[in-house]
Amino acid sequence: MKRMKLTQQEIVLAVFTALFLAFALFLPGFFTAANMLSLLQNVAVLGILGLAMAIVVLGRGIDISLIAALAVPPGLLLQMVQDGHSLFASVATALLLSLAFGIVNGWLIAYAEVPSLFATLATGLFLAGVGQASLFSIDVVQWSKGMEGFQNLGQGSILGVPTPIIMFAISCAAVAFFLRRTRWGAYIYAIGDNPNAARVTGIPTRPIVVLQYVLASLIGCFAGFVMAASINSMPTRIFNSTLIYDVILVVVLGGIGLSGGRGGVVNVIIGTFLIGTLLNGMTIMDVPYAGQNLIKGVVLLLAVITDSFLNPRNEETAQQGDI
Amino acid sequence: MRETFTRWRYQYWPHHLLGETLSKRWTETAIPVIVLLIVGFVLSRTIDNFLSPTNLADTARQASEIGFIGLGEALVVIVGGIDLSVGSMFALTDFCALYTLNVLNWPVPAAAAATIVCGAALGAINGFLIGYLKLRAFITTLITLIIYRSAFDLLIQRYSNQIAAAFPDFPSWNFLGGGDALGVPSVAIAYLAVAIFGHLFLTRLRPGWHITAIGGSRRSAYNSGVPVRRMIALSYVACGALTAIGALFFAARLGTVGGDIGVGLEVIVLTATVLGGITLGGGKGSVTKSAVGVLIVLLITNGLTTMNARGGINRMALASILLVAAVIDIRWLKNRTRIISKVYVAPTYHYLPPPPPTEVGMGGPFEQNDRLREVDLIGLGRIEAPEDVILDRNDNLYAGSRHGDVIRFLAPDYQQMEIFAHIGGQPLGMAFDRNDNLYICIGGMGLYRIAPNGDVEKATDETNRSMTSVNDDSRLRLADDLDITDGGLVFFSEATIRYEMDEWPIDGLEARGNGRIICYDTNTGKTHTALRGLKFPNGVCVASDGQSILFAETFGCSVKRYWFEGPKKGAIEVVMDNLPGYPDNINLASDGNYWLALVGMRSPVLDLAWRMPGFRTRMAKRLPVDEWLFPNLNTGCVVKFNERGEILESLWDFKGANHPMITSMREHRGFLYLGGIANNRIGRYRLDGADPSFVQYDRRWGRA
Amino acid sequence: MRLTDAIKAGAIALGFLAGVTADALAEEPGLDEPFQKGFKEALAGKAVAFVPVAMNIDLTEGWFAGLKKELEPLGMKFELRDPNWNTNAGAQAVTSLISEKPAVIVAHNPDVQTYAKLFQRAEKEGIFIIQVNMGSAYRSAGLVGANWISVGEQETEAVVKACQGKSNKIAIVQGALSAAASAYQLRGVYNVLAKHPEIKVVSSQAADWDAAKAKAITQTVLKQNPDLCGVIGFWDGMDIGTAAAVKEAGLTGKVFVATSGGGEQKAACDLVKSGDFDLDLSYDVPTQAKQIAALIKYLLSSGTKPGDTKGLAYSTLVHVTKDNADKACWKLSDLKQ
Amino acid sequence: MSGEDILTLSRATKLYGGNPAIENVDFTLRRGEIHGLVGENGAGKSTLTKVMAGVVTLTSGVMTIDGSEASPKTPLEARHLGVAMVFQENSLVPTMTVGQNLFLGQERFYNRLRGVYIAAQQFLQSLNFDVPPTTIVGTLGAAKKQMVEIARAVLHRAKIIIFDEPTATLTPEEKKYFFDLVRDLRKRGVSVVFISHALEEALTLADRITVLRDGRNVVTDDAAKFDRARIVRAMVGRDLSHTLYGVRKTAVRKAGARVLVVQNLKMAPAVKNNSLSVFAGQITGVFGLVGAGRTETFKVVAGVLKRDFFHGGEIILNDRPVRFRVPAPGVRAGIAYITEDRKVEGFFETASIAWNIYLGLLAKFPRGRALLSKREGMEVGAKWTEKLKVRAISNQARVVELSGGNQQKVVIAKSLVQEPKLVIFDEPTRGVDVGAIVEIHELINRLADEGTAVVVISSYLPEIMALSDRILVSRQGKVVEEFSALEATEEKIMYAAIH
Repeated sequence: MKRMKLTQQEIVLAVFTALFLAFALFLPGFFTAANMLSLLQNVAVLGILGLAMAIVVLGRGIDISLIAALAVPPGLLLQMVQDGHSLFASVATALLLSLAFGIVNGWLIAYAEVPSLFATLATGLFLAGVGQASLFSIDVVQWSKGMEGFQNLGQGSILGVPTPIIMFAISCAAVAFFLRRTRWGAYIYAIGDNPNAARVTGIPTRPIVVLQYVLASLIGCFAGFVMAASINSMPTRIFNSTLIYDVILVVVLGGIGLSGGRGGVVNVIIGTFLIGTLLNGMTIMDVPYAGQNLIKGVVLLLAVITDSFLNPRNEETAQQGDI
Repeated sequence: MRETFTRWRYQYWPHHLLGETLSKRWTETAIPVIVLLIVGFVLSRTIDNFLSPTNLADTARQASEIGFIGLGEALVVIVGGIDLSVGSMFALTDFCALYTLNVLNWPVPAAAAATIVCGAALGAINGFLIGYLKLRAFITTLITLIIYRSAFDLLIQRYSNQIAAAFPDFPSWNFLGGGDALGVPSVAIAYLAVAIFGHLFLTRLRPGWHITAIGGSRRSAYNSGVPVRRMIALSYVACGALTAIGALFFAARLGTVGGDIGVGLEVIVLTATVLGGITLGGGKGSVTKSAVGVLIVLLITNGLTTMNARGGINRMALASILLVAAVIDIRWLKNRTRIISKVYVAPTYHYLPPPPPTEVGMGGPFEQNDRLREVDLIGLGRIEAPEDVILDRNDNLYAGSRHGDVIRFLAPDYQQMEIFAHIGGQPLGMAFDRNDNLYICIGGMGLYRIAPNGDVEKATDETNRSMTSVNDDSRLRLADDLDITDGGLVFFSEATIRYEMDEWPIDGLEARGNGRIICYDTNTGKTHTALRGLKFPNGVCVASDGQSILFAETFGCSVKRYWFEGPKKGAIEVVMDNLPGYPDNINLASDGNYWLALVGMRSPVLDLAWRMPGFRTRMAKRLPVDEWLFPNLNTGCVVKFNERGEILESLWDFKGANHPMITSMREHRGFLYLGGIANNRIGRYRLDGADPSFVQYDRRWGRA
Repeated sequence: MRLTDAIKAGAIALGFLAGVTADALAEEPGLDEPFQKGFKEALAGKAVAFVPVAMNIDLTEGWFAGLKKELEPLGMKFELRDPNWNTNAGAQAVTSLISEKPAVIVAHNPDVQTYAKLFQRAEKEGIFIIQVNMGSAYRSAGLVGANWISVGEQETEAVVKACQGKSNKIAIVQGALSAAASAYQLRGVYNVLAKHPEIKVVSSQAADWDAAKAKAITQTVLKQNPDLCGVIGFWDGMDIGTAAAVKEAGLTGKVFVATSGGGEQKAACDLVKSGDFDLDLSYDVPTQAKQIAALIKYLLSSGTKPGDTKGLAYSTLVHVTKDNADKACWKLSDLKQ
Repeated sequence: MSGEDILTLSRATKLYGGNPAIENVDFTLRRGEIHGLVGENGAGKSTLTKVMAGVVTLTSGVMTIDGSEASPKTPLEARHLGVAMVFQENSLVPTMTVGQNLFLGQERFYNRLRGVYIAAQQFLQSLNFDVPPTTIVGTLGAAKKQMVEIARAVLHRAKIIIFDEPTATLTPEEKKYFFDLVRDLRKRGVSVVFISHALEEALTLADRITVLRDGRNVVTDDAAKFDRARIVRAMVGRDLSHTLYGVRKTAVRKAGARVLVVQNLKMAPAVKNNSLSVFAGQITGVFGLVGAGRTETFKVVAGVLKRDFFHGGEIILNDRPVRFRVPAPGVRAGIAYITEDRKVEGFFETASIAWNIYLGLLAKFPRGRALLSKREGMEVGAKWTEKLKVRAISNQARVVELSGGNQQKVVIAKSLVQEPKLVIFDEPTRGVDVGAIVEIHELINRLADEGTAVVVISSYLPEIMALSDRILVSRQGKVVEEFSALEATEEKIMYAAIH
């Protein structure tokens, strides 16, 4: 009766622990305070994006447009400052753009009933296009004078802890509070658990869906601020990269099911740590980039396969369309 | 004036085609196709040589390459999954093609085969993980996307110089990359072939059915005995192989293993797939949808690039079109069935002059009387819905029942009743052939034959498909009445091809010529449609000359004659029109004339409504079916008429007390046997002065 | 044959000119230059198409603006086909250009192979191909661009020099592994390192032209090797991240950061000035644009046919350091005006 | 009719996650018999039949078919052994046509579509099932789907056919065809296992009956030796002290204020010009066959579905015309719709009992509850679980783990915590065990006594008769007849519902 039953979250945690121990034991220079901090710092932006994705995935959606939300509004901020606007006005404009973008996403998904994967694919493309066509003169928007103080979001440290880590921690705390302690968080879980029941119960499902995408967009924008501040520029071409896949991996691997309602901030943290540890360890070992990806992929695949062996799905329990 | 206009409008404008076209399943793809047409039109207007053969060929080349991948993705999405790794597979198989050709110097066929096998193998990994290990498709292919891509990166680091150094120059390789036949690029021909096969595969072949079933409902498919795991795995294998084919042509065209080959391809392909109308989640999709989606995406991106648009504008335009198309398409799919139900019923103009009088005291041949009040009742309460009745040479009485039985009442007193045969459907018209086989029109099924020993055999259930109709009219929906000629031709009527059997009254509301006369040749077993466009054809009877048939058009309120052979072959002649009621079955009378049943009397209200198609259209749209105005089928009568169309006498049960409704009658040895589709009895009426030895079959074919 | 034709034509023209000179001299002041009409005619109305990897980067915008400035006053049509980082779309753009037959295609290759076959076809069809910065496997009429081997060598030499007397530990931040520009630079780096066995490469990673990745890699390397003395970066757009990591570690000035790029004010000089980069090798985009334009003018007016000539014009590399950071760069905004 | 045994199960046990669904069941099926299988929900009927059909495999025990041991692992293997099953939860593919579904699993390699449709039509019509073969199954109503399902099992020419609740959605006419069909199958030597909720059906149709209780078989005997009382006793293990149904009402509650008026409501294709009224302090029963548009009408009232855009009719709540496009404003206006399908739109399965109820409260009274209070959640949960006698280890248990009756109580509590003025119960006791039915009925009566307007939608006539003060009969999308509970008889109601 009392069989060991591991959830995916615990499996990933186990893999993470095993990797971490192995690196700590066999890899000189890995388990040092400095390296631990740089490990975390390197995945902080990924982690923040993961939080944004988590909010959406918990409500049975997916947001492919996060990278555009990460790149374009902060890029606009940098560009505006470069063009001589005040920092405050620029931040406000960037946030407004981000807010509007979230509303459009949410409206398309909640009211026009376009599937989230497709809708965000298109809106992301649109936003990236807008940025490219009319906002930025070149796609790496450089830091400029007038941004003083803003780089503290991504550079420097507080009490020895680099700020990106602190930003990640703050985001985690805020999102966790929102999801677990506020009514809207409860609504999101309810919608993810059973959207029909949520609707019939009287939860305003469509506004809540819009809220999810607005939050995702704003958090994505925040991640963009941190990133821009951290590398002193906004390479908006990041939209072309496969970063979004890493974000989805962090979330899903951490144990937040794409079918919604299950998981929380802790899962994002676990997923982020796993990826961070892998990358950091391999960088120290000087594994080339392609090799890193190969190893990363294989480890992730093993984790997913292990999960399927420990928690098998059969035709009776498999949900329709749960891809 | 206005009425003339209405008549013309409803006569020549094919209102009914709208509903019929919409109910075709391919109209689900309407929105993407329209978008494609608009995009094509706009581009051909703005780009000078957009429609030039070379440009079209260039577009076709690229579209076909991506089209292959689109087909693979479509397959995977239809089976209920998703494949994000196509871009990486594309890169790897592209590498495989060029590596085998340029570095290993394999001959072209071997290299091509190796590439496809390589693609299938990569797909097989996905398939094994998702099908057999039951991993989730999204996350799995996301991971294999990363793995395959990094494998590709490692490989090109090692081999790209070697590959780049060689410029293979084989005619067959160049044909793959740039050749054409009659101006059509080789890759497009290959794509067309695969697409046509793919269409047949999905709609006709067993594996295609299985794939659709799994996508539609995994558990149902499993319960139906579909090998779910294997089919899922094979779909991914096919996706890999199709991707490899696309990559093969790409490799032949450009010969490159550049670092970003295939990056982001999965997004393009997925976009195209969803845009074409293949919904994520599975079960729905077609080859056309996939092709249309790919074409839209490609035309937009290439067209905008050609129009000097910068990347940003290009992206904005593409995204906007995708979103708009998706939003409209979603609305369309959601409301399509609702729209069909609103527009399918398409009433038409139908004018009848005021009917001849029937009331007592008005005189005329139709004057009501009570002669049928005296009928004997057979099988009262023991039989339901005997539409037609018939007697065999041994005087046994046969009738159909609503439950799909043919019931036999045994002579002489018709008290004993047995189920002669069970067929199903609704037995309607009946006729014996020379060998005492009973031919029966079964509503909903077609023409059946019952041997004297009670064995049931299907005669025909299918006629030729007419090329002009939108609905597939080869299936028999409502075979109604029949007669058999001396030469062994069975002529039977089919009342409507637009409605199923249980919806037949709607045809009366519509009053369009939806019916037809079909001929089944007992000698050859072949079936063909003899006449079409009839207003609910019903009774059929071979005329005295043996070269023509008489048939009744129920809602045309007329009886017509049709020559199927002889000097007047093919001619149609009106025998009687403007009947006061709706004619049903026609049968031979002992004096050489004919009996005709009128199943219900016309009412001025419906006569008027038939002249107001707009009114009936509104009614059909706004009121529930049971509140529509239908032809009333209640009290009727039997009339006797001759071939010149003169009414000789009429028999009524005016109050409808004893035998409320009459759909058929059969004269036999001095009696008239009456059937009625809403009755629970058969009537038997003694005819004064009729030939007491008259048996229809003896009269026509002599005693056996 | 061609030459004699030209000479003949020239002779006839000269004779004609001689005949009319007297009158001309009498009526119009100044001297009519004999070749300019032919030059004008050879160029006017001809189309030049530009296929970059993508617009919105300093390099392509610089080339585009520079070419536009040079070509349009001559009555040439200058078109842009922007594949926006999509190799397949780029190939399609080149393919459709071949059927549209412009006089010249100026192409910025995404890699060494993708366009190679198409270029071959294009030159056969009578279109000049000029390649920018990245050459493809096919040698076309002209290539204007940096010599990547040399870029790698010069950067490395600078770093080696800076490392003298220090730890001799260096890191290499490559571009994308599959990109030829990156691979060539790496060869250049190792050409120099072969001569300096004392130098130890502690990390050689590809950051995929991505600043964030470059930062992450550099950060980790610095944590492991705080005594690093130099970093060789392959592109300034990416090495902003490298520099940010160095800065954050508080090692600015202690770790020598060398990189290369198009020499735009914001992307190069400003960052050198601020100390983020110690050396930025610039291939000077406006000059490159001028060279391309000159090449186009030459090709079209010379009467040569595509495929007849194949030449290279490697750009002279400008060493942008603190000393010349005020004037070595160009401004995109100026070029665009 | 007894022939030799064709299928036997001995000591059959199936565990689901450690809990036995059936335990040591012995079962025999003879050739050419109709075997009725009855039992309460969760008694293990479905599991038992799924074992035979190869959908689930036994944890322990032996099954033989035709004397040789057999353990089909997939439905396909079972098919090869001659076993076909009609599933309770529909097992048709909604995206395919009727014809395709009919032949799915035994299609040829190449299927000529026209041929498939003609053959399908012949077959369906020969069973007198009026289902157009080219229709997409997803667009069919429940009854037609059931017909296709039945036809498919018969088409497979199996030796053993298992019907799981086949008649729930059929009209009496169609039931007659179905019974004829089953008897015809028996004549041809086919063995039929027949699960039914309606005991009368089992009694009239079956040759032998097996009663299951709590996953064990209680008794198997000839049908002739059973009567209703004996079956019920075997099912619940005791005599039901109070008969649930069949008590004639002697008095009805007086109608209070007119709470709801529906006028000419339309929602294609289910609801057609429907008009009705509901009064406070009274239970309005709405009877009709499945597909009569009852559920849809009230879903429109509650805002779960949208009425037709054009000429859609009017809804008047408390004398004010309203139109809810989503349920949220409906909930705020005091309407509670308690669904017939609690798995699909009833409860939140990952959340605890208390949390489910608390979510109901949050949805109705959001003001002042921006931050969640665990304590309030616990208190509300405790209060209502006690009030409705939800039986669970604790109110922190997850709802999926509860029995059907307790799940239903949680769903009801989730709505009642919203203090509604109009409560719509849609099939309130579907899939609920006998004990809980009584409690739910008491609860409904209490609600009406307290002055709430209550609507009970049911297709189970005795339930309607037992609960309602006023009975509306719905047919083909509209209310066609209204009875007072005092004058209504089962015959009258049934007649109105069919004709």
